Amino acid sequence: MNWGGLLLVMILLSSLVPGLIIFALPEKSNRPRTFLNLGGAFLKLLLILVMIIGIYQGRQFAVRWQLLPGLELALNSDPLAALFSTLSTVLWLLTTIYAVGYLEQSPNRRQFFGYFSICVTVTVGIALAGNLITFFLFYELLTLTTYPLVTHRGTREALAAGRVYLAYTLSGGAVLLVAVAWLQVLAGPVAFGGPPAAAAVPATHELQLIVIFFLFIAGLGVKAALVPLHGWLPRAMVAPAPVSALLHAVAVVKAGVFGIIRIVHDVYGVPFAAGLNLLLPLAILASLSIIYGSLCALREDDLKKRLAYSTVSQLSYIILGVSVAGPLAAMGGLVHLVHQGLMKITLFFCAGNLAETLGVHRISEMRGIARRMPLTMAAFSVGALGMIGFPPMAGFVSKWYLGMGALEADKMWVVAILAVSTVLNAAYFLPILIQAWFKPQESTWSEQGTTARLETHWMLLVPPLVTAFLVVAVGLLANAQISPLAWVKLIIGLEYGP
Amino acid sequence: MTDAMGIFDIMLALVLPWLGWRLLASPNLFRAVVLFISLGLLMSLAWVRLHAPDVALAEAAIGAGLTGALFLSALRRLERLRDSERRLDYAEKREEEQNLPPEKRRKSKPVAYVLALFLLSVFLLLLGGALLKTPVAPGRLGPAVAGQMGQSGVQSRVTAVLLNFRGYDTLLEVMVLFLAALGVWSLTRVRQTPQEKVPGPVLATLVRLLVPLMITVAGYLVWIGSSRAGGAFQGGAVLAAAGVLLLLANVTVVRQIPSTLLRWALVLGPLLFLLSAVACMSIGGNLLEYPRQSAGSWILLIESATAVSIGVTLAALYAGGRPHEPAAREAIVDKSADTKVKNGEGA
Amino acid sequence: MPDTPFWAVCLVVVPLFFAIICFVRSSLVTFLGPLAAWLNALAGLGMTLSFVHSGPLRYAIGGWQAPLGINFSIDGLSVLLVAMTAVTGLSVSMYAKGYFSLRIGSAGEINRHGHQRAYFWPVWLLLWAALNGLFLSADLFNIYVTLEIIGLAAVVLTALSGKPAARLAAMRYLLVSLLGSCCYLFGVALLYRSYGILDMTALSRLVSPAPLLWVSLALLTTGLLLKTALFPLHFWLPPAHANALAPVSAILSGLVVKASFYLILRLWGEVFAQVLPFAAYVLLGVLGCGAVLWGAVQALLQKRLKMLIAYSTVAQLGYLFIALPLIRLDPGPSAREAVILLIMAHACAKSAMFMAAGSIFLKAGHDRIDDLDGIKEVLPVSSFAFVLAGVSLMGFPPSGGFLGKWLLLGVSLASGQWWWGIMLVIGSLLAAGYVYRIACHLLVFKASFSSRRGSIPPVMEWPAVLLAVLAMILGLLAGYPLGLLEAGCPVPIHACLEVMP
Amino acid sequence: MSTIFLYNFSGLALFAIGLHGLIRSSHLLRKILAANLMSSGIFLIMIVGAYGPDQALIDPVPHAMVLTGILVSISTTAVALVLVCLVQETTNRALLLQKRKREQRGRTDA
Amino acid sequence: MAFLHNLGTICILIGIPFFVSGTIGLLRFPDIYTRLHALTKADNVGLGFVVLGLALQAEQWNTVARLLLIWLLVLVASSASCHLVARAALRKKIQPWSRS
Repeated sequence: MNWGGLLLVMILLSSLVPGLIIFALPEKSNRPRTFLNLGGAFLKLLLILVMIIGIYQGRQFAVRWQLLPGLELALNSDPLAALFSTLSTVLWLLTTIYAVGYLEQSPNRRQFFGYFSICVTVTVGIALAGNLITFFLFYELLTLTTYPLVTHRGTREALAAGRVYLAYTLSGGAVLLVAVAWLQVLAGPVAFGGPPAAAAVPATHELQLIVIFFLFIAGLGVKAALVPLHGWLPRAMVAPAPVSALLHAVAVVKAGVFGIIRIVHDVYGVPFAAGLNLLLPLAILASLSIIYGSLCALREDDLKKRLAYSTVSQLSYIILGVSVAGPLAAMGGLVHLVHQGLMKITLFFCAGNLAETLGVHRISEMRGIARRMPLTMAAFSVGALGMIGFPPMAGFVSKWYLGMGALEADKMWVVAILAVSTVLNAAYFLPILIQAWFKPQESTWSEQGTTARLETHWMLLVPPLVTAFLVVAVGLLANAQISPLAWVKLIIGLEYGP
Repeated sequence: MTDAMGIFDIMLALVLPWLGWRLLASPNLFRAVVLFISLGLLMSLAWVRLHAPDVALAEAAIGAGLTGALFLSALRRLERLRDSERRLDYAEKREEEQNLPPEKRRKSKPVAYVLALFLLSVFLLLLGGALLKTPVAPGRLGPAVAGQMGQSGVQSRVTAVLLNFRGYDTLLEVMVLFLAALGVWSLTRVRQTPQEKVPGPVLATLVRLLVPLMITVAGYLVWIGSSRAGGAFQGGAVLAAAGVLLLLANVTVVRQIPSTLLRWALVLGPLLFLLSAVACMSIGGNLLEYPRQSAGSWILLIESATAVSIGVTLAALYAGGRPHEPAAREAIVDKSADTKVKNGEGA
Repeated sequence: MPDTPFWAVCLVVVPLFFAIICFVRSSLVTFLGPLAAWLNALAGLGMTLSFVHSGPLRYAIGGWQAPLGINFSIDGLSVLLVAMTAVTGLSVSMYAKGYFSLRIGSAGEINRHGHQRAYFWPVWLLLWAALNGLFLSADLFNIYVTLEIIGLAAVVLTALSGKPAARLAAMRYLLVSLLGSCCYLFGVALLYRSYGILDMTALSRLVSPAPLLWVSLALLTTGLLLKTALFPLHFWLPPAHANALAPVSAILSGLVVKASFYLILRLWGEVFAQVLPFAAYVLLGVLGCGAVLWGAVQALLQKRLKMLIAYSTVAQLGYLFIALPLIRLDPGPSAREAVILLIMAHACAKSAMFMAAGSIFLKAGHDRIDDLDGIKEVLPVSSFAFVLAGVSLMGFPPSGGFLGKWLLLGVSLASGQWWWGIMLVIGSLLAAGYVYRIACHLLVFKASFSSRRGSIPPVMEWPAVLLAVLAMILGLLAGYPLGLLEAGCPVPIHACLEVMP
Repeated sequence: MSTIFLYNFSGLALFAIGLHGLIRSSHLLRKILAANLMSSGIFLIMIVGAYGPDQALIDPVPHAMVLTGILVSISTTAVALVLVCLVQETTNRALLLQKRKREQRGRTDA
Repeated sequence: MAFLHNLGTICILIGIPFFVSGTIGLLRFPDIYTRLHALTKADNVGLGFVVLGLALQAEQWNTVARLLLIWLLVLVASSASCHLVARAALRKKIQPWSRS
């Protein structure tokens, strides 16, 4: 258990222990609970920073735990893991603040915050997983811990949504289990760091490897909300706002995409996957879900459902970027992983604000809302414009690199897909902004006790503003030394060589 | 002379299954039980023919006698329950009268039944053929037992196997009997026979005459067990028969036996067997490894204690429930243990 | 440090002795019973530790060597199962102590539950001794007598609850157990007739394909399948396990059903492994698949909580039978290890589930699944234990159930017969279905929950949690117990065999 | 010696009749009778297996097993008979056959 | 010695018809009381003869003593049980058979 290993375990424990303590505390003890949550978040952020510095200096942290002779759990800190764990830790901090504000008087908070922190532990566990079996372990635990959050409200639709969520994720998990076991039979224990394991399998098993690849895609596609398997995402919007913000914008869906990236980069390796021409069908599937997601978003009047469908399409940008076998496109995809997280969480925060303070759920009720809540709508607009891909925002950077990558790999149809989807994005985001800013107020909103000074509780307002600021900052300082883009360049450098 | 025995064998081998079939096919339950008792007696005849005197004794006393007595007392209880008014709901009784098919009318023969019958007969043919073809293993454990008889401390080979070579089986066997007594006591209380049911003069004298004789015969059986046919089980069975006679004659002294004494009598055999097994270990040896020279006396001690316990247990099983505890606490426990249980109550 | 034989003898003698004392001194039963449980667990622990040092051995009872006398063959498999029985038995005993003191607590109940307690402890200790005896013994007829004690004790415990449904279930259980014992005895008789040996290890050397062998094996296996309640012969299990008292159902589902499966594992895995055709294993595997499907479907339809858990036992047993062909297929030890893991994980998880269900039944006054919303507020610890145990039953990672399933999946895919693995995966999906059917009621929040007065004592809630956590930890620390298994390959018979002509 | 062999088949027949009776008969008491028949059949086959023309050749182990078996069967029978009376007393019918009709009517017990 | 042996066989042969008549009586007689009558009387006498015959054929004296004990016990048992069965029949109010 060297120092590095201890660091990784500490990162996991920094949110697991508070979660367990929260379960032990009685329901009424709000103050210690909030303190525990925030303290855990800051501690984790600190440890992640230490890890990032360590990776910069080129040190490798790893820890192993042997279950059985042929089977061991491993955590190691490679750049891709650092990227995803930083993203989820930062956003977890902000979402905790938001959640504390959001669930002010509501009952059953002990269970919420307990499962909330365990869920983040599992997400960071997915990020740091060192081999396929550890990844699978945390992936399955994610299903377990997110179910109580989805059905937190206990209403009929919440339970129904929970059942649908379970049906999708459990069967996805089962398919993934078969794939992992089958690969382990062919290629022995699959570790992420070293040379891609699947490539080492003798050529006779070519067909089996292809089938395993698509089993992986099916298993991970459920959580990555690829088109045929995305049904649970819009229905899960019935969960409280912080849940849909962190989980359905960052943790759960990203876990699926992160898994696909791991499979393509570390298990199969891009050259080998391209060799078996696996990446083309993946790209087609991704583009299909980009277009389909955007089309559904157009039709949707409920704000959160529209955002959910836009998540479905945005996620597939990442998969598209990875499946275009060029370094630039992969860079675009990976960096979109971070940018999309930031933008989408801003939008969900704002949607939560509108629902919480004014009881506004439908877009048709949002006419002239900007006058009533200028700051929230400002953050919303920044996020929305970022999604569309306006220059200064983060979205532009990732789309820019995706386009350049597609050109570099001379896949013109990918560029066309990007263009069409940008138009579609504009088509479903701009009307909201126009209505909010320029149209007079028509429907009456139920004022739910807001404070005089600010438009809503400060804890609900600060997080979206911070994330909006981050969206802009990341966009402007794209090629600065510490920006996510620079970090992604480091990752791609490892994958594709100098 | 031997062919006369051959004819007898053939007849007996045919009568047994025929009696078994008649027993199960007979419409009247009482007749079935009587046939069962006669089957038990014929079975002990078969054991005698097969040179198994120990088993013949046990079969006659326990297989036919006591099991038959148990069935008869259960039958009487079932008859009494059917006409007694203590029923869950009256509708149920009426419904039973109308469509209760007389015992022997079977329900229509579903396909499953015919299929099961066919499978069963194929299996039995196969088994019969296999039995015919394969010879019995030469000697089996017989010579091994004969070889070790010197150190077993007894002359009779069956008793040697039962209490020395495979003593652990018998220890567990005695535990099974103890468990059966526990089970019966945990389920019901002994029937509250009216006090005034005075036994007739003939039964009273019979009991006064026979019981002491039975006790001596039981002692003799246990004693002779070390050299010839007999032993703890057979002795215990005779004791049990004496107990059943006493229960039948409703002798007041039996009613007054304090429950603690009864419990100690029940437990005497298993406890002593267990303690002696552990004692063997304390004097350096494996579990149940009697010191070679005094093995005979160890076995006799265990046999007599076990015989007493088996006798009391089997009589208690015939009594069919735990005795009335004179102590106040137990009285409360008894009173309601049998009252109808509220459905929602039992967890 | 006393050696393994001493502990082995303690494991059988101590519970028997205390059962007798509990029966005679029934007023002291509240103290003697738990004391006996602790001593038993201690003996189990001592046995495991000394086994780690001294390794497998054969203990001749009465000093007579194998073919003539009865031997204890103490190897890895039996030690692990004895340890499982010790742990599960101890926690169920603690739960029973709390259960009866709670039910007797309210004065009105002094009589019926006082009576139940007075007879629960001696019969349970006899059952425990018989379980230990069965796991240790290597003699087929001796195993018949222990099986008989287990069957009879289980029936008496089932009928103890006094409800009409429980008595009817006990009656049916007794008839099935009678039939099973007769078939088993007939098999043993035929084996003795054709090989003249009762000791399993010696038998495995002598056995050669013969018509009478197939018949006796068929009888032996039918008897054991009846007692293990494999799919077509499972009709008696759900009513018996559901209507019994809470601690009794935990014992029945967790331990009693395992005893006869252990025997099948011994006979099919070791003694007759060379002789049996692979088709026989496939037959058991197919019946196992049937059990998994039928049990899961029935569990999904049940209205009552304890019936659902009982049907889940039927399904989980199907897993164990699916593993049999895999043991035959798999050259290495991993399939055997997987079965042991599944047995131990299921014992812990199922007992925890039944104990939690018992507490829920007492608190809610009923066990209708649909009206359990909001019990989380009233019984947080028990509902947590229930859900955690459910996770292990579903075979979710870090749990022992997952690791067993993972190993079996690996073996089935490696051997090319992938359908067994797929069946396991479908089974665990169905298991997730019926566990979540309850979990969604246990996890949901509802302000008011109409519950009975009187709080559930901690001694009733914490054993369930401990067992559920143990089922999870079994996955993480699987290396240690399974290490024991390797040390304990069956010990070859030494010189004594020569005495046979 | 051949006539002794006949007892094998009468044991087998008893086992078969017992098995058929146990499964087919509807009254519980008759099922228990059938169970006793089955075990007698098995004991018969065991003792025939142990038969030897004179004292030295007889194998005592099956005799010990049968003695144990007889005691096991009487203890199981005793518990079974008590249970039959209880089943008759509380659920008012000794026929398992009728139970299924009762269940179809969906009488739920707690 | 052979004379005793033959005498014994003769006695046994004398005893057998009594058993046969007892069984015929059991089958032919109309009601319970007459059947009990036939059964107990005939069998006891038959038993006496058979036991006598066996005693004559027996070698040691203790076998003879045991045979006598068996005879006594069977006598006592059969007569007592005959009485009990008859009394039980009377309690069940079974009317004895009459000519009409």
